[in-house]
Amino acid sequence: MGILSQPIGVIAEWLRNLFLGWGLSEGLTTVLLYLIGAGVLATLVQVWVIFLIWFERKIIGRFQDRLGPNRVGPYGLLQPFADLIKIITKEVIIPREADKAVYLLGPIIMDAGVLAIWAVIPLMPMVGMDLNVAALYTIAVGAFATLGILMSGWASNNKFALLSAFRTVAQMVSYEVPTVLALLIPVLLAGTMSLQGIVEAQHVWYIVFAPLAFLIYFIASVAEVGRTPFDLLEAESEIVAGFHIEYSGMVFAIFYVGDFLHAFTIGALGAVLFLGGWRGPGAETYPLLGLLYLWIKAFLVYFLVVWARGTLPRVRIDQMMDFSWKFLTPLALILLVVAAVLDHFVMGFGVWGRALSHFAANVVIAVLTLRYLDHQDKVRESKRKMVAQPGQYPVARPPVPVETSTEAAS
Amino acid sequence: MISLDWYLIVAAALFVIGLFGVLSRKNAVAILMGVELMLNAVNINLLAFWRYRAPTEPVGMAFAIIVFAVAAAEVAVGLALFIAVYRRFNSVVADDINLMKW
Amino acid sequence: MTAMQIVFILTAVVTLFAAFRVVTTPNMIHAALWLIVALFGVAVFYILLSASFLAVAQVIVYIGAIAILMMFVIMLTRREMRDRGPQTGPQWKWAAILSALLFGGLVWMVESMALPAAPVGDVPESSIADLGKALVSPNGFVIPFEVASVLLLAALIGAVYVAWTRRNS
Amino acid sequence: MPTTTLLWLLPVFPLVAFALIVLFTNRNKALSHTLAVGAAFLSWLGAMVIFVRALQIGPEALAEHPIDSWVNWLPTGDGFLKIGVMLDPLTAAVLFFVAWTILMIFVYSIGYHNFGQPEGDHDKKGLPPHGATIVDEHGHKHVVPSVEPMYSRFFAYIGLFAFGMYLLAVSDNLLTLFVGWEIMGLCSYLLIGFWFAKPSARAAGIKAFMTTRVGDVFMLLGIAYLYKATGTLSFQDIFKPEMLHALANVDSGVLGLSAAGLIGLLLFIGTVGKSAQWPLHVWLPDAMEGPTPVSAMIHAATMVSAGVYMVIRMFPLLKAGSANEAFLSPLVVMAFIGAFTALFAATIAVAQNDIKRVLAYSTISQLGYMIAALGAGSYVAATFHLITHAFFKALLFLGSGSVIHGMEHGVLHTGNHDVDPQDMFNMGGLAKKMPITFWTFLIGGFALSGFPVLTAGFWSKDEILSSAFLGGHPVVFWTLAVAAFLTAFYTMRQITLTFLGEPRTKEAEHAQETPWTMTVPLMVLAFFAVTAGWVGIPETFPGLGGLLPNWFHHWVGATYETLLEEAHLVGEMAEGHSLVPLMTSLTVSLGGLFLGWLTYKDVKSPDPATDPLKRWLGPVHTVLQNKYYFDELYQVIFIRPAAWFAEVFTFRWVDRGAIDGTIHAIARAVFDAGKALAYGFDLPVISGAGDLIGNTVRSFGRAFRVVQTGRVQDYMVAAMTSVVAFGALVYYLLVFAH
Repeated sequence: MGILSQPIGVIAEWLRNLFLGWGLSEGLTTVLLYLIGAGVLATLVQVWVIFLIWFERKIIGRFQDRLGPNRVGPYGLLQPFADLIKIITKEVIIPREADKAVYLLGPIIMDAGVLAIWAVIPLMPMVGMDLNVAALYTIAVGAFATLGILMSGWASNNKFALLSAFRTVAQMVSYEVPTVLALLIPVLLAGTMSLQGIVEAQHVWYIVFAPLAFLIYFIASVAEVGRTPFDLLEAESEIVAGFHIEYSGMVFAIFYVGDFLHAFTIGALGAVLFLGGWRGPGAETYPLLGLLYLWIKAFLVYFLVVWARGTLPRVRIDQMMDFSWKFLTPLALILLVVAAVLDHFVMGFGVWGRALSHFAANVVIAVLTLRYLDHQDKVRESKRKMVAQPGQYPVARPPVPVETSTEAAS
Repeated sequence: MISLDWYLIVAAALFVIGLFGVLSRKNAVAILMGVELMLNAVNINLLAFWRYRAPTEPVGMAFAIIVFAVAAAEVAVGLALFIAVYRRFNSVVADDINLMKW
Repeated sequence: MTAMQIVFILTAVVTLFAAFRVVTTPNMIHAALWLIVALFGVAVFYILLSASFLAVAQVIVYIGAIAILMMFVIMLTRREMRDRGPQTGPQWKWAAILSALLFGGLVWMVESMALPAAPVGDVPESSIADLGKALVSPNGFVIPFEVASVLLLAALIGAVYVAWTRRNS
Repeated sequence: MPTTTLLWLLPVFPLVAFALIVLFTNRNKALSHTLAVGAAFLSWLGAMVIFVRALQIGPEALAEHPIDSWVNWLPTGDGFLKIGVMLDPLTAAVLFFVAWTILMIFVYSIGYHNFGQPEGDHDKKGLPPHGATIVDEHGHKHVVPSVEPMYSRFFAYIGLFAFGMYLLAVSDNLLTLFVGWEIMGLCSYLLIGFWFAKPSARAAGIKAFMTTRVGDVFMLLGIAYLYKATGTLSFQDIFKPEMLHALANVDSGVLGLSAAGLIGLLLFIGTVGKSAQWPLHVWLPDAMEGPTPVSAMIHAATMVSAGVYMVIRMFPLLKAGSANEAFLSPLVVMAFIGAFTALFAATIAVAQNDIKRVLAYSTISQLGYMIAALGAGSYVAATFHLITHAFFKALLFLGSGSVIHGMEHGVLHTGNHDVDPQDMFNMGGLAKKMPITFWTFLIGGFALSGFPVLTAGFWSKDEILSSAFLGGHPVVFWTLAVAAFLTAFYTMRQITLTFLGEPRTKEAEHAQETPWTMTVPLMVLAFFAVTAGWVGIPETFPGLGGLLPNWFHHWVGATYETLLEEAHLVGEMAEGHSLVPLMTSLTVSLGGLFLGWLTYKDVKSPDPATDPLKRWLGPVHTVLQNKYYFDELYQVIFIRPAAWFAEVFTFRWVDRGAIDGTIHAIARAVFDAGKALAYGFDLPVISGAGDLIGNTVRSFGRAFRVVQTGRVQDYMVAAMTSVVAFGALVYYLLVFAH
């Protein structure tokens, strides 16, 4: 039982003995160990965000043909620390007429929701809480992020914040559906909901099995995080800064961290579900390698997120809703059904046979979808030529602000 | 070890609290919340009995899931109704919606 | 007093207190938040009953959907931030009496019944798989399952229709 | 196809045609007459097939076992009224001439109603066509006959008529027969009143309908009595020896008649109405108001023979009814009424100038012959004359129609519309103008007047005369002889006035031969008018006798021969063939013809006053011309009193005075009673009670309505309380009850 083969296990064992040596009871020890583990994990990932911030600013800078942070420290590596110090030293402003408790709870709950996802992510072999419903669990705790934003948006007693809160709710509730459906496909293929099990089942990465599912998962979760092109909840040009318009100082920092961390968490989850998690040469024997692999893969996905942010413009609210309900959800449903039926038949084909048949099915579906899409375009074009008048496009009613709802009613 | 009656009593408490809410609150949404509480109490009972009496059969869980579905449907329709009612009466206070009054 | 019991009692206290606040607090948003807490407590109860799947489902369905929708509606159906005045109707006394009576009766019933102190056995590893199979097996719960799905569909359509605003009217 | 099916189908085709025309093809003339004629043709085909099959079977076998088929129709208390068809020798013979005449009529109608001619200039529905003006290529205006405005309707009517006739012919029981009978009555009404815009036509239609109705009522009585007495209406059940005996031996208590006698008499009255016997003959001449000789001959030559057919059909019953030599026993009555009618009508016919009316009266008198023959007990002779007469009378009617058509053509040519194209004095010399019509008409006329040896009429008449003579009815015999003489006379008068000599009017000069659709039927019928007689030459006839077997006698005779023998109803018929009737008929026919020609050969003026007969007879002629003032007589005896009865007695006194008075009195009494009750009882007691209850309820409601607060939760509180209470109770019962 070497430190290399089971790093966490060794440390845990040592701590347990230490506590028992202090004469604490068995149950209490277990609870303590859980607490310590959770604390360590949470702290590490949040500290890791500091690097993420630098990374993202750098990448975006490059995308926009700038240098990005480059003054403080080598390559501006220390820039985030400077920002950190600045933001910590700022005053935490709580507006009058704000619902204080909720106002303060909001960011915490959001951050907690993001952190809670990390509880079930298998960092390396035999590590991580192996929950047998982990896949669902991630979605469940994802709801807390929504909740946090909603709370803060409402508690700020600010119309922009409230608008943003509404948008957030609409957006997240509607994008949870395709996320779950896409996420069900790896579960289906692996036959288990535990992420550890899913990782172990991926002798061939599931992105080969279900590229479309990965795509849907990616888009939907980007929308859930609320990053560009789906960042309607903090659309600067429309609702100044959205739900965190009133926040400042440390409290705002928590939002900030939560946001970045959520993005990276998506990367990690995507890596675990579709890119084989910690799998890689020699990962079983040297689990730390697995951690490394996972990190790299997570970074890949995270890079995609940043890339999208750097390139794509923001979508309109009605386009966003339509995209979820009229395109992603049906497509995900079709994929799920096809995968289930197909898997039933190709079970016996061996790993690669199975993978390739699924892949082929995905390709076919992709082609059909594209054909359908440009058919739709043609139809819309002809309509536009026919009658050129406003109201032709389905404009979803924007969420009714509190003040104007009375007029809407009367 | 926890015995079954603990769960039952907690469930009963949750249930009566929900009932009180249903019977006493003015706001329709609050009434709906009370209903949710009652449903959850029911679910606790179902699962407790399942756990203590027949853990090997999925009966209890199946029932609970059906209850979930019912609750979801109820909330969806209920809230939609409240929206409509609010458009009409400008209020969701149950007392204001008393057209059926003598 | 084992750890489990401690956890149970804590959860129970939190849950019931939250529930109590739900039905008493004058601020609807707070009520909704308290409701979330209560529901979360119930989810914890499910975990204690080693029904992890249902616990997660509880969180997704109730907290992720129902509670948030409720807050949504609450925000949509009010004019100012806080509700002035008491939120309980004049009939609250009756309600209280009735609830108290009912609670007493239930407790008395529970106590008067001979109930097992411990589960008859452990939940099998494959309980979730069993549940899944049972839900779709013809000699299981396929009929209720389908009925529930139809109910949900009907609710979906009904909700959309009811809340629809006819623009031209 | 089995014979029964054919029998069933015979009436169906025309009915279908009728329905189709009325419902759908009313607008399309060609389609309509195609349907009608097609249906008639199908029925004719079926009838012919049946006839041939009947020949193959042979009379005895057929008479012994008639082909019969029936279905239940109306459930009565213990049985069913049936609809059925039957084929026995009589039916076969009747079907033969019915089929031919009807087909001829249909074809003829096409031509007569000017199919293919232009629409009239100012023709109106309900009026005869007035002719249309057309301009030929030279620009000359011509007035030509115009097509009948109600062409399709006419074919629908005669289709219905054909249905009735076939139904009557094939029916196997009195009820079905009566149905067909009444349908034909309706048709005659419709056809006589076809041009309903003419008041005379309307009146004639009503007259015909009412008169025949008088007879029908009695007939219905007879049928009812028969049904009551025997419990059946089927001929085969009735014509069983034991049944006949039973009927013959029951005393009806009327005029000392047996049941059979009374029934027979009643049925015969029906015939009197239908076949226009005296005293119910008055409708037939007026029926000539009917649009065309076609409809005229429908109910003059064909329909009226239905009456005779019926009595022939019922002959065994009549015979049985006359078994006891009661005064007024049916046969006696028939013999005398028939003979009288024959003479009576003949005398009238002598003085008529309307070509159709002459034929009408001659029809009446010929029917009289048949009835008389029946009365004399020779139903075979009656049948024989029935058939031959049907042929040559149809021929004559169609011929007269052709003549009238030709005359109308002339009238249209000259445009002088006050010349009556039916008045024989306006004609003359048409033989050259319309030869086919002339020759066929001549054949028909000779047949009617019984021109010796050649024509059918001679044989049938001779048979009747001899049967009357040998049957020991000298009075009947001599009456018929005189009638025969008159028949020959007026027939020749008609022919002479119409065809011979010189045209007496410009119209006659411009008369024209009619289209083939009219002449072809004439020729066909002429053929039968000659040959139909040769099937019934008596063996005992000097010279010719035995050259041809007396097939007809053998055939029709077979129908009731065995039956009558079994029932011991064979009348005493002196055997042998006396020369007296033969000589008589020879003399009367030839003499009549010669005298007629002699009298009228040199009538020159179109003025009816120049009728030589008028000069000789004077006032008698006037009487004859006015038909013995029978119409006026009935006017005074029946119609006026009836009108008075209806107007004054029934309407004024009974209805207005008695009934209305009573009703008003009752009404007033009830009204007062009601008022009294209303104010004395209803308002204070009932309404009071009602108000009391209402008020009580309302006050209760007012007291308790506070419970309904309209707050959901109050209701919920109540509901939950009750639920809790109930649950507690249940729990208590479950746990502590045991």
